[in-house]
Amino acid sequence: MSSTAAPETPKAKLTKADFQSDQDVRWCPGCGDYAILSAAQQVFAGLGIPRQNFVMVSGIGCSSRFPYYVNTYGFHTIHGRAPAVATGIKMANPELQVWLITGDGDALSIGGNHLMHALRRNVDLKILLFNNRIYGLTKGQYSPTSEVGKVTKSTPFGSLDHPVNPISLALACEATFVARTADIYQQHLQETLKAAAAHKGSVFIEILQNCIIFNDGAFKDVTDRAIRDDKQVLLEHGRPLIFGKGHDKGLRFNGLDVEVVQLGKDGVTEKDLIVHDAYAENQTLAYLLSRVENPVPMGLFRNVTRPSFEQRAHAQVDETIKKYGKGDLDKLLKGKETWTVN
Amino acid sequence: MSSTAAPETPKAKLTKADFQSDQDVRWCPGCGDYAILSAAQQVFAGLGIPRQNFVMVSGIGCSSRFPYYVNTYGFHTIHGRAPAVATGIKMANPELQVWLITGDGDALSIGGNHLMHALRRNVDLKILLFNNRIYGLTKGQYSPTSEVGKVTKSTPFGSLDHPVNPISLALACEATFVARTADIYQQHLQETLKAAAAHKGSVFIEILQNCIIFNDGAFKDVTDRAIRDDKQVLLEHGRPLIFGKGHDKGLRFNGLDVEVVQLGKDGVTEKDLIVHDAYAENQTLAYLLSRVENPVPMGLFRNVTRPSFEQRAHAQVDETIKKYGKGDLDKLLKGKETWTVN
Amino acid sequence: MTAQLDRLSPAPAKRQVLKSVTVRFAGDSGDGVQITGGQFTNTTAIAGNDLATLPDFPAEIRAPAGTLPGVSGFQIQFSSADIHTPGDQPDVLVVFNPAALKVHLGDLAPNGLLICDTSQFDKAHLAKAGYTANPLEDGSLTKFRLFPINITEKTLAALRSLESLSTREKQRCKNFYALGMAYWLFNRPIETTLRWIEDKFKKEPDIAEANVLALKGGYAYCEMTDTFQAVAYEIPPAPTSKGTYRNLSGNQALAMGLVAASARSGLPLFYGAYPITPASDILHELARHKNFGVVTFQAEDEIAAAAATVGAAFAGSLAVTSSAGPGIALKSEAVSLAVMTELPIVIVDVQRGGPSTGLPTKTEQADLLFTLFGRHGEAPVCLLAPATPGECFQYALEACRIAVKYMTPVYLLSDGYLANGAEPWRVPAAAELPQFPVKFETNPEGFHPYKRDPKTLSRPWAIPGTPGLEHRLGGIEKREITGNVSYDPENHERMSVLRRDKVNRIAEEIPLLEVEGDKDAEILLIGWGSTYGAIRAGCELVRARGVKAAQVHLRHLHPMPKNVGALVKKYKRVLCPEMNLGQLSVLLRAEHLVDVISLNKIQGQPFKAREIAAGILNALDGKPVKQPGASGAQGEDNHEFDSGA
Amino acid sequence: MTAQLDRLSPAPAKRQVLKSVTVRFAGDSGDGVQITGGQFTNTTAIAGNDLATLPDFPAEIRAPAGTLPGVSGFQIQFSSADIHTPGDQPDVLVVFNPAALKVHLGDLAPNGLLICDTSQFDKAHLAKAGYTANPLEDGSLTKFRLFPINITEKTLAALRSLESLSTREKQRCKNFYALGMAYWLFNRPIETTLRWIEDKFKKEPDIAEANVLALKGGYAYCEMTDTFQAVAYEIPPAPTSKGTYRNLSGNQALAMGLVAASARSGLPLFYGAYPITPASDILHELARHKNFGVVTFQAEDEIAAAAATVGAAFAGSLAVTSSAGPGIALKSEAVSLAVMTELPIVIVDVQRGGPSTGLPTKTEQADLLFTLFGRHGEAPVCLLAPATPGECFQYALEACRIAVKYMTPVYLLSDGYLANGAEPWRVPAAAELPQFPVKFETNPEGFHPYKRDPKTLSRPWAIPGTPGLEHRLGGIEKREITGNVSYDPENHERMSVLRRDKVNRIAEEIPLLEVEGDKDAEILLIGWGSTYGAIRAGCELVRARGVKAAQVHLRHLHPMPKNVGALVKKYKRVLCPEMNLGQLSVLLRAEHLVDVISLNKIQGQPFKAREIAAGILNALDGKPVKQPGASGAQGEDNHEFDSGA
Ligand SMILES: Cc1ncc(C[n+]2csc(CCOP(=O)(O)OP(=O)(O)O)c2C)c(N)n1
Ligand SMILES: Cc1ncc(C[n+]2csc(CCOP(=O)(O)OP(=O)(O)O)c2C)c(N)n1
Ligand code: SF4
Ligand code: SF4
Ligand SMILES: [Mg+2]
Ligand SMILES: [Mg+2]
Repeated sequence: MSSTAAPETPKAKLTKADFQSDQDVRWCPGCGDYAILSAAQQVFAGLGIPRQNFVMVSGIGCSSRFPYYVNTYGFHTIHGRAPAVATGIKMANPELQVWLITGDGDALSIGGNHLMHALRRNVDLKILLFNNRIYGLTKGQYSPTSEVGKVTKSTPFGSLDHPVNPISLALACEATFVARTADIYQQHLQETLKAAAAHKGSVFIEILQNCIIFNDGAFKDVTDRAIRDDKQVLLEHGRPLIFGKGHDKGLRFNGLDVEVVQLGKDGVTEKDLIVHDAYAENQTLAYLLSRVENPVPMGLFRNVTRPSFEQRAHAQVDETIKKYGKGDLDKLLKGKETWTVN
Repeated sequence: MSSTAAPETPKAKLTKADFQSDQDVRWCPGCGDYAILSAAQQVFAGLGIPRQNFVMVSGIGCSSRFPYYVNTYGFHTIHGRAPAVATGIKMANPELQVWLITGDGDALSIGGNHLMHALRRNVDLKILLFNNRIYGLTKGQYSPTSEVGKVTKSTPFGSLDHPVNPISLALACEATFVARTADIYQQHLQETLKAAAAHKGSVFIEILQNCIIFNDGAFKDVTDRAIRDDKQVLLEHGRPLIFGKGHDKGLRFNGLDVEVVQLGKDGVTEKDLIVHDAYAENQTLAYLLSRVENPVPMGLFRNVTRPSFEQRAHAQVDETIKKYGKGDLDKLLKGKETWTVN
Repeated sequence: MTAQLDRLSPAPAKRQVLKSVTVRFAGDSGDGVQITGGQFTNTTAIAGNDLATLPDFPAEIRAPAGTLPGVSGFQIQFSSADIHTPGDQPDVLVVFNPAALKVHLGDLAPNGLLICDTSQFDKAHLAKAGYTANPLEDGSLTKFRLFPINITEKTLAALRSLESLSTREKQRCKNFYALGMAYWLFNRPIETTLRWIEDKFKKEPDIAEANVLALKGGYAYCEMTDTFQAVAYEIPPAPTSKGTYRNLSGNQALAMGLVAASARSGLPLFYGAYPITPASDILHELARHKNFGVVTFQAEDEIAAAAATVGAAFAGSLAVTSSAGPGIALKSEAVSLAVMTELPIVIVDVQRGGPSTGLPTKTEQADLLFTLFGRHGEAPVCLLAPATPGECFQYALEACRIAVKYMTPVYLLSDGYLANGAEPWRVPAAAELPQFPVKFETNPEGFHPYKRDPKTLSRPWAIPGTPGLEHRLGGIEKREITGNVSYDPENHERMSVLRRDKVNRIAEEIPLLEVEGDKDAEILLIGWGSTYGAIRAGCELVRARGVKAAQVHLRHLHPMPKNVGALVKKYKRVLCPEMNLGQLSVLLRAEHLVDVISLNKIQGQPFKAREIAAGILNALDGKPVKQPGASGAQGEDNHEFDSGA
Repeated sequence: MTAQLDRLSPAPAKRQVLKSVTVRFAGDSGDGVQITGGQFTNTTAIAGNDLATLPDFPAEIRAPAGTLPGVSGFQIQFSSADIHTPGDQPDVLVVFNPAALKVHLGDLAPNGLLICDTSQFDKAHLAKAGYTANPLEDGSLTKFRLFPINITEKTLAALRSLESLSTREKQRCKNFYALGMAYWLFNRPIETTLRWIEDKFKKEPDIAEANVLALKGGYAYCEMTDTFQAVAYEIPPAPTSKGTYRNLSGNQALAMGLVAASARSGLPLFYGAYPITPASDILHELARHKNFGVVTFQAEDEIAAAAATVGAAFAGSLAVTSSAGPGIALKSEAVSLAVMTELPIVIVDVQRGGPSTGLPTKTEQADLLFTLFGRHGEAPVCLLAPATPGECFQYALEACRIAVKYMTPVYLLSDGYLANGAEPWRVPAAAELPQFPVKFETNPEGFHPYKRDPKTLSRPWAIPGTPGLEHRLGGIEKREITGNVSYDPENHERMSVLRRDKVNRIAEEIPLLEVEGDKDAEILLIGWGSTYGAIRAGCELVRARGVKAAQVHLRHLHPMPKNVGALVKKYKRVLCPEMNLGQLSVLLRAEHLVDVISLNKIQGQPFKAREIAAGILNALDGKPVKQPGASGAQGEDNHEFDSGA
């Protein structure tokens, strides 16, 4: 309702360079954040949305420096509160494309509650969680996604907390779009971001991101070129869950468990495999897959539609105006009972 | 380590009255909280734990007045932060029996993040969430468990937020003990509290509770005597999921969905039904059941063991002492490099 | 000024004319006392009296029936002259049970009128209230004019014809029976309440009828009963300036002020809040006005409410958040972000008793230094405080105006007393209200997010969606003009000073303080917020004794009007009454090096006029002013003011 | 006092003896500058000099290599006499790249020693630093004694024999090469660093060897190169009192102070925190000392950290939490709960540049009024602030002692400068430290949770697990003695006053302020926190000009020592230097009505001695003291102090 965006037609064709700001990028050389930034800028250029309608919102952390590097509107807010700030922005002006960049500490430690509520409300925010399983900016303490026993500055004898699974959590928070990708998968990353842009409602994407300084190789058991085909499985709607270097392995139900099977062995064929359904209203399959750790599922866990929060909020304003007429300030000031002194 | 509890043997037999404090109970007449208080006092008396080792911790809300009425140690803290305060208490003295009383607003709105982290850490707290799907103490605003479209003081045109499912959320937070019961089920309530007391680690119990003033009858579609048998199903480990007035209905898998079937009809027998497994490491069944809304599952969704947080923390202290010897203050003060002036 | 009923000789036929009277209703929280009080207030307002009210209710929804903590009270003073407080002590007390008598009797004026519903003066209820004997019978009430009446029974009698209702439902109408009695005593028309009942119970015609019958029953009972002829009063309307009036509480006024600010600025209102006593009603009120384009957001907590408000401000809304103590504490970090990013937000703090959960339903003024200084780093903000319920409207508007003009957070300090207290309010025409249309920056030519207006030092408000003005804000120190991240030492100092000076510039346009009271006063009283009325009434009390006192009242607490210094230096004595342990006085003393004397009360209750008056006399005598427990210096409350003074 | 090297005539054979010298290392954040500085400091400390250090690093982990924001610096002053600051300006500057030269050259003393690693003075790097010409060649450095040396190349040469390492790994040893050079210049032994390398790189013997070779290489290079004979110095040990010494940073000291407090009170230490610069290192340090029974808890956020700390206090731990600005803001509500429940907690605030995210790695003192007043309601707390890194130990202990004795929250205000700055510290024997064994309440006889000790006004600490003392605490106002929930007006006032008075009682036992400096001074300087050294050095500077100045320094900020009032009233002028916009001065002015003059600096950097000295002279001249931007009153920094003064 309050969009002041001039209804200009966007520049014939925006390029990636249009989305690069004049600020020097200040991440460590080799940090996975660079690749994500680059993918996002590439995708933004292709969306056909005018630059001025983008807003990058972030909390605090290495990852949260992101907005400075994107030549759109941006807000580097405070630690953990980006979902709340972004909700305010989106409610104030539903026409904006609001992207939220956050880290595993920012989103899941201090900001867990705001994340939960943004997701369940289905505010139309595209949330990118850069999961490096460590606190980067504060120089290496364990995070809520760090594995038990993690030795860090704050846990010299190993951490004790059971990690949280961001995908399971997002699903339990009733998120409508849930996906996982990784910094080094440029193409998949870009596809995922494109799908995110197309989704109306909360988007939650966990991006596995390497922190070369404080947690180097956190995902190498999954994403290293040499092994990745055997260590991960791509989730694509309507496709059977096949993986492996030779496309020879698959996932099959075993009751409510999932088991890895060898295609061709013991008569197992593609037809025995789980066929992914990202559009199912019932989120059990997505949740079940979120619990699978070997192979690690990558891709789209869930994608369903539900009216977005800011849409509903403004619809409510519109309906009220329709029903009661546009507010009349004089009438409001008078209220129901008055008396007059002459 | 710092338990100062005198190692007395507990009084031969404590009674419910021993757990009643001298404070007048200040809930509205007819509030569901009375029944829960009574059940808890009854159960506490039977646990064989000395009264002084109990600590009731709560946040703010009608439900959170609970500690004042229990004649043990108690702490009525601040809104939403009870899980954090309780974690501090339990870490300081692992021998205490810490019970946490909270409401749907206290636990899931302002306190959602602390709840999440207490659960994933598996701090040995017995968390009782009084879910009345409303803010009672502040006189009736909608809560995170209120249904969409709820008309309340703060939402005269209906609420917009998709509610959160406390059981799904607790499971996604890696909780080790998850159950649901209701204020009016004295016996089941007491059994559930007893099981909770026996569990070492985080306990999460959602208690459906009627707020007679601001949300009367919120659960009558489920718990009313006339219909309850057909509207809910009891989860018991190792037992098939049968329900219905005539014990004639059951739950059966339909792929990853759950469907209600009529026993005896179309050849359906008990053997076709889901057999509940609360002890499974894999939480998919529990999660799937948490999504079922008709009938509403009551009882124990999940009960597994994992070392509790405070146990691990103190074990780490003990191991360090074993390995490096008890800390020597003089040595610490000196550090590695010193020089001496004579 | 309060009146003492005992001064009036009884005269059965004709009503006694009084200048003003203070009435208090009290009963169990379930007895509908607040409704009774509210109705009496509306009717009295419409009758044209000046009035002020003081609701006082427990923090529990419903504490155990019949107990002392469960007692709910409502006091109103109304008058044919200007009044400023809800009255120091009731002249009339209406109680529905022994607990209410116990709690409130001590306040009743000597020879005051005491109407007791006797229905609960049985053993069990007396015991619950801590009575060992029945005070109605043990002669302990002879100082008062007691009317023991079984109101509950009489209510049932009046409703005998209604068969569809249970006895319990009928008993619940007793408050309207009592209200009817009160209307007769003070010769008020019952029509306003009849209309209200009709509207309120539209969907429950049985209940509506019952309440109507009860109301009329109570009225008729007094009319027909001889004993009441002696206590039939008349309080003529107060002469007020022309205009249309309504009755208004502070929270209502504040909510309307925000809607008005939205209309007069042309900005949509975004209101982000989390429920908390005594601020929730503002959210409730605003949520009803969505047809004014108001977007309300009940956030998951106060941090989210404040953060969303900052976001909405960035995106171009008139962005407001509110809470009380515990929630205001949680907003601090987000407000600090608004300071750094220089975004306009208004933070409403409806102060209540603290610290911690404190006294949630009671009033206090102890958040002044907290809101002024309660952020890390040098984080200057603007602070405003209305002095009366009606002013909550005006200063809500003003807070919004300043916020958007100076691109700064503004705290608006209300309190529990203003929030729930009501007074007659002259309804302004919308067109009379200040207008401040906001122009967002749109010109990319030479645009820099931190280039300032040389006069206000304000930076441009350039909102997302505007082509060519893309820029990034954030909480890290910003470089002057460009707004880029900067760790440069001199830049940090410059920006710190600019942020301070910008807020100080507001002083250039705020009205100078006007002195009320005696020109040649020996003493100046300086206050802020809801103490205004009590201070004014206190000054009037001492004036009646020949003491010359003057008063100034701060609505702008930071920055302050420019003449504060000159004023506090001008008078021999300066006395600063506050419902805290001395906070404004810290600011005045530090800034002006004047020995401002504190007069403190921190009881969850507003000052009484006589307490102010006593403070004035003590200060003038050079005696220690009563300050709670200031060890050694415990001033005596050695000046007696009875309510007839 | 800083020395100017140019005053010394070169003497090739024998080392010139200097009283004190200031050295600064600067390079890219990846260049290991902080390690170099730390090693140089340790070695220097062990050599027996007095010293003070100032690390200065960027907020980013690693800003883009070669850029200005990526520059990291480390300054140390060391001396054969007592010194109090890390030096106003470096006499020796060692830079590793053009950006470091650009950032730091302006500070170098005239004719100072400038050692440049030339390896990165190529076009690309020069451009990154904003140089259009090469300063090594354009004659712009003639004011200094320039030593352009390709340190990187020489390092590679020194490591030629090591085949297992890559060129890049070898290049990373250049900081040790430079350190070796510095050791030679000031005649320091290299053994301490050799030991450190051994220990640090236990698991990477290749790296250890490389660093050793580099260190020795740098040392040998100077020894064998003629040009350096002219700049060979000797700074004899400082005469200090007997004892064993170590080098210590404020954060280390603070952590050790907490462990010591645990040992000396007999209470287990619970430390709940959430990482934040510059406080995290305290958590890191404490997490290593679990064998002292320390339980550390990295919470999900600062609210949880504070709340858990309150819980741990309830359960009988010595309970401490810490953070910096943004996190301290979040703790406010939980601290308020501790005020109401009168539980002992210590809140460590390592202050940094604000507001909002501000300048995370820079120092500031702007949280004084924030921590004193930053809670809703009247919520009194105790405030302490150490003045030097070493005092962080002592006041950590003292904070714990006061907290448990008075059952009150205590804020301990450190800052970024104290936290990371280091100084020699005389190691006390554990047995010398104050002991304060805590006795929990155990006697049910007459027990009431809010029955107070008449002397301290403290309530009993009765912890869960104790039979017979079961009781309930909470944030709602408590009834005196019983601690039951109470909404009683008078009780609230009594409790508010008791809470205030209890904290004020602490003043009964804190030491009076002692005046340092001239007995018959014309001016008194009053400061707090980390400005101590600069104020002292500033006083010495003016004293050298014949000005009589005295100094007092507050470690107890609330309550203050009892003689503060008498002292500030005694001197003709009182000057209050603070790294904020004037906060202590607000308190002093309000309390004592004395016209305290503020001297402010808010640049994320500590005061220089000369800035204090200039302030003193201006104040005495009656000229406006330089205050950042105080419009109109912008005092001139019109007194020049060169470092030789
Ligand atoms: C209120 C508050 N608490 C703590 C901090 C310090 N802090 C900044 S970023 C961060 C964690 C960063 O971790 P993550 O979110 O995983 O981001 P990363 O740096 O790994 O990208 C912390 C603890 C802060 N800035 N504000
Ligand atoms: C920081 C803070 N914010 C808000 C409040 C006001 N408040 C008290 S209880 C409550 C919600 C209570 O709802 P719930 O947790 O569901 O408990 P119930 O009363 O329904 O048992 C709120 C908003 C508060 N006391 N403190
Ligand atoms: S510390 Fe880690 S996450 Fe941060 S910029 Fe460096 S590599 Fe990236
Ligand atoms: S308001 Fe509701 S929840 Fe609160 S005490 Fe009354 S009935 Fe119970
Ligand atoms: Mg991270
Ligand atoms: Mg509730």
